[in-house]
Amino acid sequence: MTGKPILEIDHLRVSFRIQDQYYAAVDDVSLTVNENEVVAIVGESGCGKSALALAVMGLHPPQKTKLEGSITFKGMNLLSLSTSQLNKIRGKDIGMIFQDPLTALNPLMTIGRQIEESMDYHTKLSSAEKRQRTLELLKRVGIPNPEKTYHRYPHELSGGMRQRVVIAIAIACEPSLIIADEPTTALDVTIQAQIMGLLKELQQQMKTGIILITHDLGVVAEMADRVAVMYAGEIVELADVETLFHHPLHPYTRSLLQSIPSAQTRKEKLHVIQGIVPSLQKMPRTGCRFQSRISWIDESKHEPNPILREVEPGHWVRCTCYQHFYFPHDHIGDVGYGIS
Amino acid sequence: MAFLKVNHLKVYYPVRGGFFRRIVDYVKAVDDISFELRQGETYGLVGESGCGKTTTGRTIIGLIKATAGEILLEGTDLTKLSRRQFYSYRKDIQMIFQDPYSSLNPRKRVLDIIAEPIRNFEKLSPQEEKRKVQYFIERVGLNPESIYKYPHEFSGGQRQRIGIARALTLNPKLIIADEPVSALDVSVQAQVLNFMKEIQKEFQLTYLFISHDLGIIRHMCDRIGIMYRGRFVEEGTSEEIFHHPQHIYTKRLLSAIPNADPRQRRQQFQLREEVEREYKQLYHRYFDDEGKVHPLKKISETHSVAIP
Amino acid sequence: MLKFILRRIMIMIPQLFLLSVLVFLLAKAMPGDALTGQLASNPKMDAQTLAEMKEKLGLNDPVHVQYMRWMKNLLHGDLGMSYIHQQPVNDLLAGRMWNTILLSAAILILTYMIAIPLGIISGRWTDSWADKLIVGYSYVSFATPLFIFALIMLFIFGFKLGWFPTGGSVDIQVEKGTFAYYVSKLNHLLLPALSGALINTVGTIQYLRSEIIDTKVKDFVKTARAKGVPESSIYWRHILRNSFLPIAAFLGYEITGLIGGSIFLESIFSYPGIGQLFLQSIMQRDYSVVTALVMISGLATLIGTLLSDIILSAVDPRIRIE
Amino acid sequence: MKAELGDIHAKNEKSPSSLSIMWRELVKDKLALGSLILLSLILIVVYGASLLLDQDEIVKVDLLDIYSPPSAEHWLGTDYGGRDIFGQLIIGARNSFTIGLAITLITGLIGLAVGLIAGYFGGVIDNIIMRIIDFILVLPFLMLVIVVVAIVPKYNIFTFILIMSAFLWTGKARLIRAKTLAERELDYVSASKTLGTPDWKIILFQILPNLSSIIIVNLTLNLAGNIGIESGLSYLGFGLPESTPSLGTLVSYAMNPDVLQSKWWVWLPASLLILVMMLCINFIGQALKRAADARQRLG
Amino acid sequence: ASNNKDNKNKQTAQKEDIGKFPMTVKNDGKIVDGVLKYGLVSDTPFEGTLSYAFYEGQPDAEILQFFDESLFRTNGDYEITNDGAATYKLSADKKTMTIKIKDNVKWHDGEPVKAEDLEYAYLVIGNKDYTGVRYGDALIQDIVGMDEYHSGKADKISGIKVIDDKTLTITWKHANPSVLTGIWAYPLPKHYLKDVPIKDLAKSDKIRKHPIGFGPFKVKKIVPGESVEFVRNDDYWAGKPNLKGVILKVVSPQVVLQALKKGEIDIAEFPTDQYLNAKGTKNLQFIGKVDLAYNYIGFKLGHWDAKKQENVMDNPKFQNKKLRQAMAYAINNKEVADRLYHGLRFPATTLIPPSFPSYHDKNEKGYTYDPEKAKKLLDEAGYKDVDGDGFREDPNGKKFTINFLSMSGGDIAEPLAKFYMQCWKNVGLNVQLVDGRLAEFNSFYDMVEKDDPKVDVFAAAWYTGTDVDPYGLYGRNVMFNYSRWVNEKNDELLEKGHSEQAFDKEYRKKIYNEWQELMNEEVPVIPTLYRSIIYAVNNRVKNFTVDPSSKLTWKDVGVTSEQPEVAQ
Ligand SMILES: Nc1ncnc2c1ncn2[C@@H]1O[C@H](COP(=O)(O)OP(=O)(O)OP(=O)(O)O)[C@@H](O)[C@H]1O
Ligand SMILES: Nc1ncnc2c1ncn2[C@@H]1O[C@H](COP(=O)(O)OP(=O)(O)OP(=O)(O)O)[C@@H](O)[C@H]1O
Ligand SMILES: [Mg+2]
Ligand SMILES: [Mg+2]
Ligand code: NI
Repeated sequence: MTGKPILEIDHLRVSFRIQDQYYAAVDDVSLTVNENEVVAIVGESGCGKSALALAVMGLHPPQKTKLEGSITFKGMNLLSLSTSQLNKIRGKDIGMIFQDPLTALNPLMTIGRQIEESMDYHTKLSSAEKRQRTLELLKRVGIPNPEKTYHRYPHELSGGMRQRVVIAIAIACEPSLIIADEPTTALDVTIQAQIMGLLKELQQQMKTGIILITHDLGVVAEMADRVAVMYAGEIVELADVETLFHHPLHPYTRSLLQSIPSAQTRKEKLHVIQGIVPSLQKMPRTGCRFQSRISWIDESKHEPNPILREVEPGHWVRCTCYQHFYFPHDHIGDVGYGIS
Repeated sequence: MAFLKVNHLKVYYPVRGGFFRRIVDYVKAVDDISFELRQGETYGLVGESGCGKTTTGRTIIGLIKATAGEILLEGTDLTKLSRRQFYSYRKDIQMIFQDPYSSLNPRKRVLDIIAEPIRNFEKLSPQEEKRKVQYFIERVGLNPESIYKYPHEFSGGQRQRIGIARALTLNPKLIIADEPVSALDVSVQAQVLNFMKEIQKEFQLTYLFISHDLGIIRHMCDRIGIMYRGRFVEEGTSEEIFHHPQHIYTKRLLSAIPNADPRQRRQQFQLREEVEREYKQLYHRYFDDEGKVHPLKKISETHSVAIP
Repeated sequence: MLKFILRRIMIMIPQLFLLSVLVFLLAKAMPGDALTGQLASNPKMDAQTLAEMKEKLGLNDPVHVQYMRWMKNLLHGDLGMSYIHQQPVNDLLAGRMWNTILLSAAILILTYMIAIPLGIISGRWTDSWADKLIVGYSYVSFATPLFIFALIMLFIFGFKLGWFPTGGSVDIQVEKGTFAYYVSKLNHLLLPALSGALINTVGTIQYLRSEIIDTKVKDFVKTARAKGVPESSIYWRHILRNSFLPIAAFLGYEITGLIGGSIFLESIFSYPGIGQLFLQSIMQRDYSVVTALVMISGLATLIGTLLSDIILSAVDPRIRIE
Repeated sequence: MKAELGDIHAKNEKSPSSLSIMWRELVKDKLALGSLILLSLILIVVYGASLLLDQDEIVKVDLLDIYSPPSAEHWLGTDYGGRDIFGQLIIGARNSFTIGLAITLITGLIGLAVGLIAGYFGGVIDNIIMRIIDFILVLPFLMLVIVVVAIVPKYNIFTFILIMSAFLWTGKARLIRAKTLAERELDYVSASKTLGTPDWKIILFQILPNLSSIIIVNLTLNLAGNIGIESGLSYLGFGLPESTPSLGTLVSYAMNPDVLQSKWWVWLPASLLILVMMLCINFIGQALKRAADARQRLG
Repeated sequence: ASNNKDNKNKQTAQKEDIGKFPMTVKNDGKIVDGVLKYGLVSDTPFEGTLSYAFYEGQPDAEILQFFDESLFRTNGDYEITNDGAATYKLSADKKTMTIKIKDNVKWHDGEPVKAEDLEYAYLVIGNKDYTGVRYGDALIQDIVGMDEYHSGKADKISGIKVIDDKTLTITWKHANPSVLTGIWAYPLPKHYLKDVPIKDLAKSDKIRKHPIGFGPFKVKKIVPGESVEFVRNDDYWAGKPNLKGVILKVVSPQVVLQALKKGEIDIAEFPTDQYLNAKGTKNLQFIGKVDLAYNYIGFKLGHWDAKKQENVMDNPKFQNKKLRQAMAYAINNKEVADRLYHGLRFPATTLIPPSFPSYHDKNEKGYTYDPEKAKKLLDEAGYKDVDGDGFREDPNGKKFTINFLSMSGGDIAEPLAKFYMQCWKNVGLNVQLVDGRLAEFNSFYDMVEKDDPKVDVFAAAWYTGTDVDPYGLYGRNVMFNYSRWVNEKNDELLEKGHSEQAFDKEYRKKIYNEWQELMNEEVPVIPTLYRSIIYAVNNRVKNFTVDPSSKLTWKDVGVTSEQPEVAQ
């Protein structure tokens, strides 16, 4: 079903400069996205999902960020390209969908112009053709009255409409890879469902690869082919979607799945993950980063330098602690004192 | 007897315009809703964005003036009270806010934040006050030492608990929780939800729980009201709503919830399409000519639906 | 749109009315009148004639009578007579106002011509040496009083280098309406306008700079980058247009500032305009001119703010004027 | 999943002791720290020396000593009245700084009160206040100041401060109103309301502390502008009386072309002093601004 | 310290003497046909009321001199002569003057200047619709029938008779020698202006945009407020002017020197305070003379009774002559003149300035600085420091504070006022500024005119005009007698000064000497400084003069090269 790899992220490290020191927000991440494949990245806020996505797009401010490793897209290392070379790829071969559809659109430009803009630089179409194509795109993402919407401004559209426009921008040049950073988080459930349907449909039509960033496991379950779970800048587990949901291994993945209330089943109590994600500067750089949050597991059960291991074909897990992990009886045991 | 009864509540926001910035129209944020809460239960209010959930909550607690209708708290109509009279009812209703960041004043120590209502309503010596604050802070599972800290030194979940502690100091009977966890990370969200359930028992609280996340609503609520454009489309027990939804809008809402089982993906998509088709087809049966919802009709002791 | 403008004008009326009362009372509260100290420069005068003239000018009437009379004339578009100039204020202003409008417009244009590139450079390449230079310049000119700067400019460019004429608004020897006439007018305008603009521009530069720094990190800029839009177009199409909005919004108040600044420039460059006229009229208690000028500059500000709003609504689709 | 990210921001954005953050930011920025030290030095010298100097002695006319260039007796020479420039510079700096500070504080205070009330209560009150402010903004400032100065009989530092303040508070009121409007929407204000806290307490003890950093920044930057504020009026002849030396008066001596060209000691020191003080205050203000705005912070 | 100061005394003493200034430019070159550029030094634009009957500001007068003039020329005493465009003859009783306009005197439009034009000027000024200020002139009001005409009872002035086209007579109620200096002899072109109602004259284009006169130059173009272009009037009655034309433009005092140095202007009245700096500029000559003005310090001795139209001397504070004299002795005008004005002003000795050479009493020495004498006089008058605070108390032992009102404006105002106060302090008088500051022009005159009780002593200046008669400033019935001093002897002398008898110059001189002596004895006002007026003139200019007795006029002024000289 999925084809050859289009994006290969290899030992990527993204570090931000804070007070003259660099701190890695994405630490040694390797990930491959194949043609026609949806790879989901999940994890708590601040674990580095967006940082990863922006690194692929080359959107980090160069003065403040250090990028190490390599990102190979169709044989080119994106990290070594100049901005103008990148500009030939961005928007054309890689499209991006941002989380907040209001702020992601220029308030002073008509919808039509914003969609056409990427064609300006990547195609040689005449303006009439561009307009034609834009109207098609608008129709394709399910906007009821494309002609009218073409001349509208972002603030005149509802959230769901705006997100459709953002998607239309991303697919304007039929990219082979789409990066969607939390595309539905700002939306209502019903609209979220529509957008997900739309994305899925487009993806199947165009056979693109998608990196889908989200924290909503429901969305992951519905959309993804493979899932990478990130914690504190690292991928802690990588597996195809069914394996991940039905045989999760890493303690973090398992805890996450346990802590979500679901509309389908009803539990008396939810599982709670102790503590909080350490901030970038306070993050331990050696040892298992999840260690502090499963304190009831003996320290010796963690690897000193945990690596991502393929435990089954296609199923990768970091650290050995998963073999020893169990849920404690007292679920609210976390309500401990102190702040980490 | 109902503990809180909302009767034909209407809240309209004026829309100004025209030559002299006169009121030319109203946004009917809440347009004639009635429901009641019983002592000790959790009542869920669900609906899409902008349907009037927050407005309802804030009107009950008195932050927004009702345009019409009554809000009866144990028989007293809160909308008819003067500011002064309302003051004494303040204690009975408290609120947990959506955003744990903006709902705690960043410039105040936890002690001052939690003591604020105590200072307003009781005259306590500083020692007593501190003891009381410490009691509550321990009750919400925080270190008593932390009363000298500032909000930014806490995580989102902890902050939300500070907010809850503040609400609890007045011994309220009703707590309105407006999306109390939607700003929180999944893992932290669980903490707060568990905790809310726990204190409900302990303090005999009644919750009006507002959320758009049906998973959470299902987890928390005994009874649920579904809102659409300022009106109720359906009201019933959790069981009824989730398993026997009657209104087409409810069905649509439920079908939109992503299924956390990847194996069910296909079915879920199909179901959604079906419901969508049905929604389009039957739209006119469920909504009147102006696209408004019909008045609620009881179809069982606990279950009402807005059908003509 | 028309309705909006009408509404704004309706709001302006009470404001102007209030302004008129205020300025009238203030004018009357000033010690002395147009005839005070007459004799110091005119040795042939006697008390009766003086009293007679006062009576003729209506200076002996109660204030409210004077106000009503003034107001009545004002409503007929008559700003009264200037005692000092022995000329209707309308005629007097007709000549002077044009000069000041020209000067202000030139300053405004130059201000933006200077501020926009500098602001852009400074905002785009923050912390570069160019930015530091521009920020430095803006601090220095912030601290330099306009009149000193204008004098220095006049000495350097007018006298030392002789690039510009040193006073007046036009060369008397050129024939009105000819091409040379307009060139001469422009030539006389340039130095005062430049002096004004170089000082005036600071606020705009700083504003633009911080706006650009703010806009630079907005999400839609990221979107544009993700579309593969080249850096230069990102600035022109996305960042700048958004950054200009607050500047447009300040246009109205800018105008008040210009009128204030013209007082200095006009007297240094002997450029007959209303700023200088104002000063002179205050000194000589030429009330009708003082009140007229205050009213006019109030009106100008009001129109300026109205203009701001209209421009803003034209540029910013989020602000709709119905 | 915004919580923890927000947490980190929040930590920086609204720390309890904005003062300590401001201080940290100041110390970190070498330029600002240098400015602070320099400014303090200047102020100590100026205020210290002005206690020792006898103002009457300084403004005493000495016709034997007109326009003498700097010498041992007159460090910075004398002006056309034979008055010591150095002494005038010190006293002038003190006066100008005091004026700037007083205007800044008064306008700050009025702006704060009006802005808070308008912003917090909104509605009709806000409407009325905003109309008044709009009106004042429309007034031709310089023109009216000139008219008012001409009217006031006893014109001295005090009246000058009052007159200027009467016009200049509006900008601050607008700023604070806007900030208050934004702050009012935050839930902690709603929380306080639901907890039965009276409005005035909410304004003073809840909202005000949160505006403190922006107020401090604004006032600092304003102070810089207000120091030279009387120089323009002095030029027009509506500044302070000469018996009250000020930097603006000294600078405006430069309008005499002879002084401008060949008697630099009269006006240049004052101009430089204004410039230096403004720069110092500006640099400090910029650092404070960074402290108040997490995004621009140096670290 | 005084030693020290003496040293510096030498350093900075750069004293000028206006008496040594040439009054006429020196230039031996040959006149070429050129255009002169005249700088009108003013920091405001000129008003442009270009008519002698209507103008008010000094700038307008400077413009008027090029294209219009009086029918009479004057001598060194500013008395009319028969060299001008008209000749005059006085009747035996000195009450009627017959004026005969020369035949070749023509308005710029070619119409001859007629007797009715002069009559018309009087008819305009006397008219009740007239908007200007000239009617205040006592000589105009004194014309027979003027009152009737002014109040509208008559439609002609009976005292003015047009004899023929070129001749008219004017009859006054009183014989007054001032007619010789003060007669109004500026005709208005009746044929040109008569269609404009008098009340609209001042604002009409005929006066503001296209004024005509009969002077040496015609107005070609006016840029309102800033410049005027004149061209030669070939038909000028006194002959063809030397200059092809004149360009007049407003120059602000701040840049006048630069403009002169650069040759942008040829002539300008030069601000005296910049003279030191300008002195020695290669391309310029400076000429100057004593101005028709003096500065004084006045004592408020009473108030003006507006009903009775007379001064009442009822303020006891300064009635003691010795106190006034002491205050006059206490001030060091020499120092002020030398230091602040570099000699371009000099100590005044009497109330008639030396610019009236025939009437100024050179023997009267006035009050020279003598603090010891001042102290002695004060002691004598009973003003003694009884409580030892360094200030004298009044004879009753009460605190004695003098409130001094001084006008702001110009650089020097403040140190000047301060200096006077210091001088008085030196003799033990406690002098305070009214309101603690200098008063702005309007407040100053407002207080002085209304006899504000806050004011005890004030420093002011009078511009005398060309008429020597001091009645208008010191008479019993004139409001401008600001000190409100009245004295029988004074009344008598002033009356005699402008009586028929005073047509005898010697007699008049004697009377005015007596008056000057009286005023110095009584000191209702202390004359402080005489002023001078200087012009900066480019080297290429020839025949320009400020000498009132010179026969040179604008007709004679010429340039000796096409372009002005430029300072390196
Ligand atoms: N420009 C930056 N400078 C410094 N630190 C940054 C920057 N951008 C992100 N970070 C930090 O890097 C870490 C990863 O951030 P990132 O935005 O990738 O998280 P995320 O997983 O996308 O979270 P969210 O779900 O909230 O979007 C966070 O700790 C964040 O604070
Ligand atoms: N202050 C206000 N003025 C005018 N209209 C308002 C105001 N507040 C809310 N509204 C409008 O009232 C309606 C209901 O708003 P409300 O905030 O109650 O919805 P909600 O259900 O809480 O939505 P969300 O899920 O987005 O919080 C919306 O259409 C909103 O635009
Ligand atoms: Mg993110
Ligand atoms: Mg809400
Ligand atoms: Ni581990």
